[in-house]
Amino acid sequence: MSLPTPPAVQSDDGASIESMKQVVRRIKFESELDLEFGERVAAKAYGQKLLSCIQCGTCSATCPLSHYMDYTPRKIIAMTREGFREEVLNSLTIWLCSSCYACQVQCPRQIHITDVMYALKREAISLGFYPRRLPIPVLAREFFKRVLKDGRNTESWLLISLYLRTNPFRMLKEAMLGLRLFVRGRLTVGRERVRRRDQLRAILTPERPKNGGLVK
Amino acid sequence: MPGKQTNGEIRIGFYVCHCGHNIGQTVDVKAVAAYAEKLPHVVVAREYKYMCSDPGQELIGEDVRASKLNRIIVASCSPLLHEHTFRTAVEKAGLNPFFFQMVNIRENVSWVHTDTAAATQKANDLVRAAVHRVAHHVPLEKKHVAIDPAVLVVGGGIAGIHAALTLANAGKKVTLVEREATIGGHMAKFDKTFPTLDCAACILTPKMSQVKNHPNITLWTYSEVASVEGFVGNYTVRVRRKPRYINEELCVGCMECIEKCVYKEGKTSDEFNVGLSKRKPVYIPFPQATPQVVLIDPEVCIEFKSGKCKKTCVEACDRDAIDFKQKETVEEIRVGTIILATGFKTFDARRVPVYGYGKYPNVYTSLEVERLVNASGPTGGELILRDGRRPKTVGIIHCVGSRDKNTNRWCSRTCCMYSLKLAHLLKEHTDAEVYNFYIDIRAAGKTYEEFYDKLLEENIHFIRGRVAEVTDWAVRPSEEGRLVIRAEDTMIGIVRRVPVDMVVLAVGMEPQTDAGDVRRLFNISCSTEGFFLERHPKLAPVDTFTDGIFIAGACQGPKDIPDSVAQAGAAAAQALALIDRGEIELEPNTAYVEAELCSGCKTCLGLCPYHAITRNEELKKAEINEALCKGCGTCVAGCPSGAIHQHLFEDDMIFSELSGLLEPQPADCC
Amino acid sequence: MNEQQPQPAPSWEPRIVAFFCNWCTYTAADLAGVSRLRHAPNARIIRVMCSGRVDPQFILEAFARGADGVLLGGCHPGDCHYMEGNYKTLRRMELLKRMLAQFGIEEQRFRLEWISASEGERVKTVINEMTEQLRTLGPLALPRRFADWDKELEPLAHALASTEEAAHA
Amino acid sequence: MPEKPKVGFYWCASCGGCEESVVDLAEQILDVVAAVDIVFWPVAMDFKKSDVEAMPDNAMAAVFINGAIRTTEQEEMARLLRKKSAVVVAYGSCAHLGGIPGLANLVTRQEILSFVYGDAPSNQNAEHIQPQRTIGTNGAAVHLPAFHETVRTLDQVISVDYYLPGCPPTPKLLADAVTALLSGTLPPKGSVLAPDTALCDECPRKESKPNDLVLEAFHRPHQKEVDRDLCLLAQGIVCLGPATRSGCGALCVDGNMACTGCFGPTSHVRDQGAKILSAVASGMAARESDAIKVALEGIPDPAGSFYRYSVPASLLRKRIDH
Amino acid sequence: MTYLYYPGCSLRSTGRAYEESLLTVFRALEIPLKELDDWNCCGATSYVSIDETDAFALAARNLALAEAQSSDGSVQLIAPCSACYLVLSKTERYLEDYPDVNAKINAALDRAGLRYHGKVDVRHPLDVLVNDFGLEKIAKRIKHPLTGLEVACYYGCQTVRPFATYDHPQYPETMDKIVKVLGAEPIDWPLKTRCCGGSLTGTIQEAGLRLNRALLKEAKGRDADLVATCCPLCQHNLECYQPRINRMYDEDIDIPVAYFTQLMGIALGCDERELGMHRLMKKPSLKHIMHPKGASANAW
Repeated sequence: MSLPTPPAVQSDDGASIESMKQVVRRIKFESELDLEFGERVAAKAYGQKLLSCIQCGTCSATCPLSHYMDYTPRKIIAMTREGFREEVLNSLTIWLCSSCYACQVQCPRQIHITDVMYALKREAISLGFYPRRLPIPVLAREFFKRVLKDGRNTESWLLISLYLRTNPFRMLKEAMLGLRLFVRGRLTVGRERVRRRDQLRAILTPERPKNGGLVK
Repeated sequence: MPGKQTNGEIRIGFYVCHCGHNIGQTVDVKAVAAYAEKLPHVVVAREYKYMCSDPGQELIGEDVRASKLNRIIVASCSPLLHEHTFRTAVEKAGLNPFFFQMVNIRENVSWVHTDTAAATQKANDLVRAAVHRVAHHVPLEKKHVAIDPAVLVVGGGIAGIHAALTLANAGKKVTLVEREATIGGHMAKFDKTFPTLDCAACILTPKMSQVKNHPNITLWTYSEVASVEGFVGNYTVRVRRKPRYINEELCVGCMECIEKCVYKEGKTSDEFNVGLSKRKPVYIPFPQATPQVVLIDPEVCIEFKSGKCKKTCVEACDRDAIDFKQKETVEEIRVGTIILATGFKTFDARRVPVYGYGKYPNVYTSLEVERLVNASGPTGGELILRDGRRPKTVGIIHCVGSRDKNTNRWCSRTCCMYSLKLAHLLKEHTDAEVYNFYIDIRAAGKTYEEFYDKLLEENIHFIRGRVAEVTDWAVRPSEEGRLVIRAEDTMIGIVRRVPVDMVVLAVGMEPQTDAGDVRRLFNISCSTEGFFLERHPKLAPVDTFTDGIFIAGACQGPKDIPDSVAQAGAAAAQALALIDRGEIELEPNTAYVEAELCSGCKTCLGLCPYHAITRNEELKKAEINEALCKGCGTCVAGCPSGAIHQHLFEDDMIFSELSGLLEPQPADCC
Repeated sequence: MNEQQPQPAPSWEPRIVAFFCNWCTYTAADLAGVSRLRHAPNARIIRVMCSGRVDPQFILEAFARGADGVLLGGCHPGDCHYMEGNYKTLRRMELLKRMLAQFGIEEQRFRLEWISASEGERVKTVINEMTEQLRTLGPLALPRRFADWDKELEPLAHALASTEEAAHA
Repeated sequence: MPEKPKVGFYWCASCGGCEESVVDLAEQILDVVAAVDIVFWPVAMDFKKSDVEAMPDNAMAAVFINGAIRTTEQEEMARLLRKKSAVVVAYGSCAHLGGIPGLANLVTRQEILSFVYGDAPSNQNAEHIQPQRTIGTNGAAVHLPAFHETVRTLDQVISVDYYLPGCPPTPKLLADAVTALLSGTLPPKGSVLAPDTALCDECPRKESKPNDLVLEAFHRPHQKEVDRDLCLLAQGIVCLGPATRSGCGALCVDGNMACTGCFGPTSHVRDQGAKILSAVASGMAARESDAIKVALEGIPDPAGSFYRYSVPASLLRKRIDH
Repeated sequence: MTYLYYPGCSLRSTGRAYEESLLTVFRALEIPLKELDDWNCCGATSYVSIDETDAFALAARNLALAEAQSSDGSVQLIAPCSACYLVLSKTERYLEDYPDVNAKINAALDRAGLRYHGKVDVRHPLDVLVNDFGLEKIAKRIKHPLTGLEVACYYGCQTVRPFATYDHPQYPETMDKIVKVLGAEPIDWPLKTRCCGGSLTGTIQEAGLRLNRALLKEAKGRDADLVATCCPLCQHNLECYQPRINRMYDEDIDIPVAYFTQLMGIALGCDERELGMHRLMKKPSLKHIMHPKGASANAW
């Protein structure tokens, strides 16, 4: 797994001003691209609509988080379409997407942007492509395990295991809040479980496919 | 039945067309010809590059003479395109034109398939069907109908006006029907026109008065078409003329009555100023309205509501033109051709709530701004916002209700240019900072790009990014009390918040709300978007699928003024062509009854929408008036004893087409 | 019962007979052509002036002659070029569908579609869909079935024939 | 005196009504007997198959065969009689169109056997014994004719020269046919020996049918009080008259019964059921699919109603089984 | 008709007050609710980031159960939590729209002896209360109008986007209508559907807190007395992080955040405890309403 190449495009929030000081190569060779990437993602994200993007930027402007993203959603679509696979899968953008669907309902081409982001997240996870110690994929994983096990998710346990795996110090930070929730009976300690867990085990795919299928 | 008349032994001539590469590249034309040659009764089978060309047609003639052919089949494009061409060729060759059958292997085969084997197979099947069918063809008499030279033009916008004048100047009698109280349409509301910036009124009003005064034009405003009957050349149209409560002949438009109305102030929102001003119950749409006749709005006039008005207007009128008793009348006219120029409606900006129209007073539609900057507009051309302020910053949002699958997916073609125009006018009027938020600038017309240049040099801001929202949500002091436009500046790749005092929504063009009803009224088709559908997107842009009915202007699709005028001219020319030909040929595909088989069961009587079928009471059998029959064949399919037939679509023709089509092939034998 | 399913010949392709009305659906098919909307080559169009001309006999005949499916296309209700024709079609075909079911003909084999002159895309979709459905249904192949049904007549026919020969010998 | 022309009568899958109709000639039958020599009529007199086999080919001037063909025995006799007779007349709806027995083509042979010898409520056959082709009883073997999968019209088995329609044909039609036969004034072969217009032509209620009839709903005869004078379709009762050949004198309508189509279609119609379906449906009032469906509830068994006598003769012939 | 009720995980922990108040209100309005037996987690937004098929299958199990547990032709399944509502309705929609998804998922269900026939209607309480039950009927039962109370109705994202059909995805009004009926004053603000960051507050907290700050500031700026929510996560984010937001961006935000069902309960005169008011970090200043001195309408 090659390490991410430096972004070919400057990010919006000027976060990498530092990098301006040294000379960065700003050229992309077709040979570096994965030209089918776009179509493969489109296929995973319901319909070829992604390909009909006209780069109007509504998604970026609608997105409540775009100003924290290294690439605006519009750029992610453009780069996906054009095959900038590594930049896309390494981007923070896909992780910052909180699935609020604001972009999707306003997209003039009705692109399932949120589904695109999910498809990219899956791909990144299955390839271990995401930034180290980034808690989001870990949260996803923990959540996933828990549900696989109990069929339900007990938030307290979820958060605890999340912090343990990402940033134990956060635990202390959150302890106070945890306590306040606890006294109000909003943090349950008992585990909620589904009776017919056998059904769940039957339904869910036995072993995780290693590869989301977007990469050849 | 005449069906059995085969004029001797059946000798079929078959011709398959390459249509350049259009057919040849997908269908193995040679193979088709070879295949046809082996079919029963086929005497000659040829392939040719362009059958519709003169030599192609002559080919038929030569063979008919040389090989005594008495049936002709051409496999080429759609019969809707060239059936008439080839029938004429067959006729020239000395055969009855209806001893002809056409096979569509272009639109139905080569253009929609890729696999040559499959396409050729399909072509062969269709050819076989035609060979079986044509054997049952019989000679028929052509039907001709005369064209009434009078023309009806529906819609008094710039397109309707231009079409009416063109025809009238050619000496034809024209009736122009307009729904509103004045002609002029949208153009009359505009201030200036792009890219020349000459004032709309200055170029439009002369044409309006020409219409009013033209001896060949009958102008019926405040009127609507109620019903249309008949067919090409012979339409009977009923027009509903709504009461103005003013005698149109007497009124000279002095407007004294308006002056003297008991209402000192207007209280009703003024349609012409798109609600930006108020009018009185008695009013005239705008100063140069044509005809120069006032009208009374019974919804708000006290006399109509209570009957207790002082009627100061009546006193004021020295010509006794006011008539509260006036009733709606229905006039009937006969015309040969009809031109529809019913125009468009602007997109309702409320459908995109994120842009805050109807919520924030300083959000305007482009049409409102046209009135706002217009010297004869509600503010006398002074740019004063609803809240009384004058804008220092203006944001123009493009593509509102255009290029958006959530509202209208099409490009309205005019918004870019009028937005540029408004940007220029707004800067001119207020010296404000003007921002354009666009997706793409479409300045494809003659000298349009130059206009765009001019605007860039005027230092108007162009931000390439579709606006996500307009809010009064301030996150910086600089945004307090203003409207904030949020969009990504896609060229720079960063999201921007632009606070402005005024937002202009460049609303797109939509089909009229009642386009569907109008379409049914005139029996034409609409595209999926709801605009009237032309017969052919390139070759018949103003014809419809109903002979004698033409379309012009924005009712066919978004269009600017030059294009509308051009199309109106074209429509007029099409009508003239028909009128001057004097008559038109109709398909002789009418239905007829084989009397000895008819049991008089009456099943058919109720099936005919044209009342062409009657019952002969002494024979107690059905009879069809072929003059009234339009040839749909519903009665034929409905006749339970097979006593009704249809020329060109006889049962045995279709049965034989089926038998040919489905004849067992080596491929699918058991 | 012992009638075995006619096995599709290796080269088997569904055959669809499509009756299209001149004003809407046939025009739509032309539009599909002009717009180069590629689709399955399995439909054979027969043009009629109005869907109302389509006699239920035509549909039965099409099946009897070996069509695997029949598609009938007309103008949308209210848009008929002849004002009312498609309403008559709708009534006839609703009744015909019920009857076809009694004869064991799957409903996907007969389809009534309203396709306006502007809906070239729809022509493509409908023909593709129907082709696929028929592919999964397999051949209807009535002519072959008729032949199979008549196999039970062969023994006596042959017997008779042979006695004839015997007589002549 | 010259030898009288020989004629025969035979029945296949039929109810015997056709034979009755011959007897219904009443005293006229004496004229027939006087004019012709009946050499084969198993129902009435003792004839054997061997008698026919013994005849030279075309020995008979005409044979009147009624009933559809369902068994090998019927098939065999039909073929035999075809050989021995110059003219074959398909006599009655069953021979002509398949008739009531033809309705069996809407179910499979197996369904019939399982019901009749098994599931039928009245049935006393616990071990579901079904008829066999050959049964051995004390040494001797009895052979039964085979029961075909498909019911056929006569002309689906042998070539037929003329058709006498009806369930049963009226004595008048038979008399006319015989007269024509004797006087050698028969129409071209393949003809149906009855008028070529639909029943409405001779229907007493013809004029009572409104010119602009709209069918709001359909009723079956038992569901309503039927007016004796008003056109039955006008009363919402499905009457096949408009799609059925005339010649019966509108007997059923006289008996206040709707025509059920036993005379079959006129010569220009290939499929009687499809045609009456088309006629009836197009006259309906309903415009929307749902309303139409509701109205059609009134015709619960379209195939049975429109093909009462003609399933085997219809374009589809038989229910397809998958 | 009986509604099936799908609580979802959050309503059993952080969102308990939501469940308590919801059930109480439905009881007060006599709308029968039956909890979906043996429901499982909907998969929320994280699950689909790992495996989409599993995510759909997981949600589909609930739909299949609902179908099996209901006698009516169309099954009305109420999901109060935004995430659950979204995931369930999304699954429902995709099973309908995409045959391939449908095939895969039903195959998965089949392994557990389940099947889904597409009969379930996933409903949000807002939708049910306004469009099924009706505002008039609610109005009739109001005992203590919340007169003068200025409420910022906050819908969050997933109750109205993108599959909800009962209201506009950017400018919904259903909750505002209810609040009006309760006698309170819904303030008009542009952020009612702007995302609260969801789980970001637990992961990339900076981003999450900024979003909540914007929302709370705006609500406060428009003089709202409290924020009403219809989602456990929104409620949690908006309420619990106020101190931290104040610390980090030195603001002084101190605004109660309650579930709209709690407000309804109060107006309907339900018991404070049964509405889980005690679980809120900061109680709305409604004491005089909650302990009516006589049930006079304007007890202020």
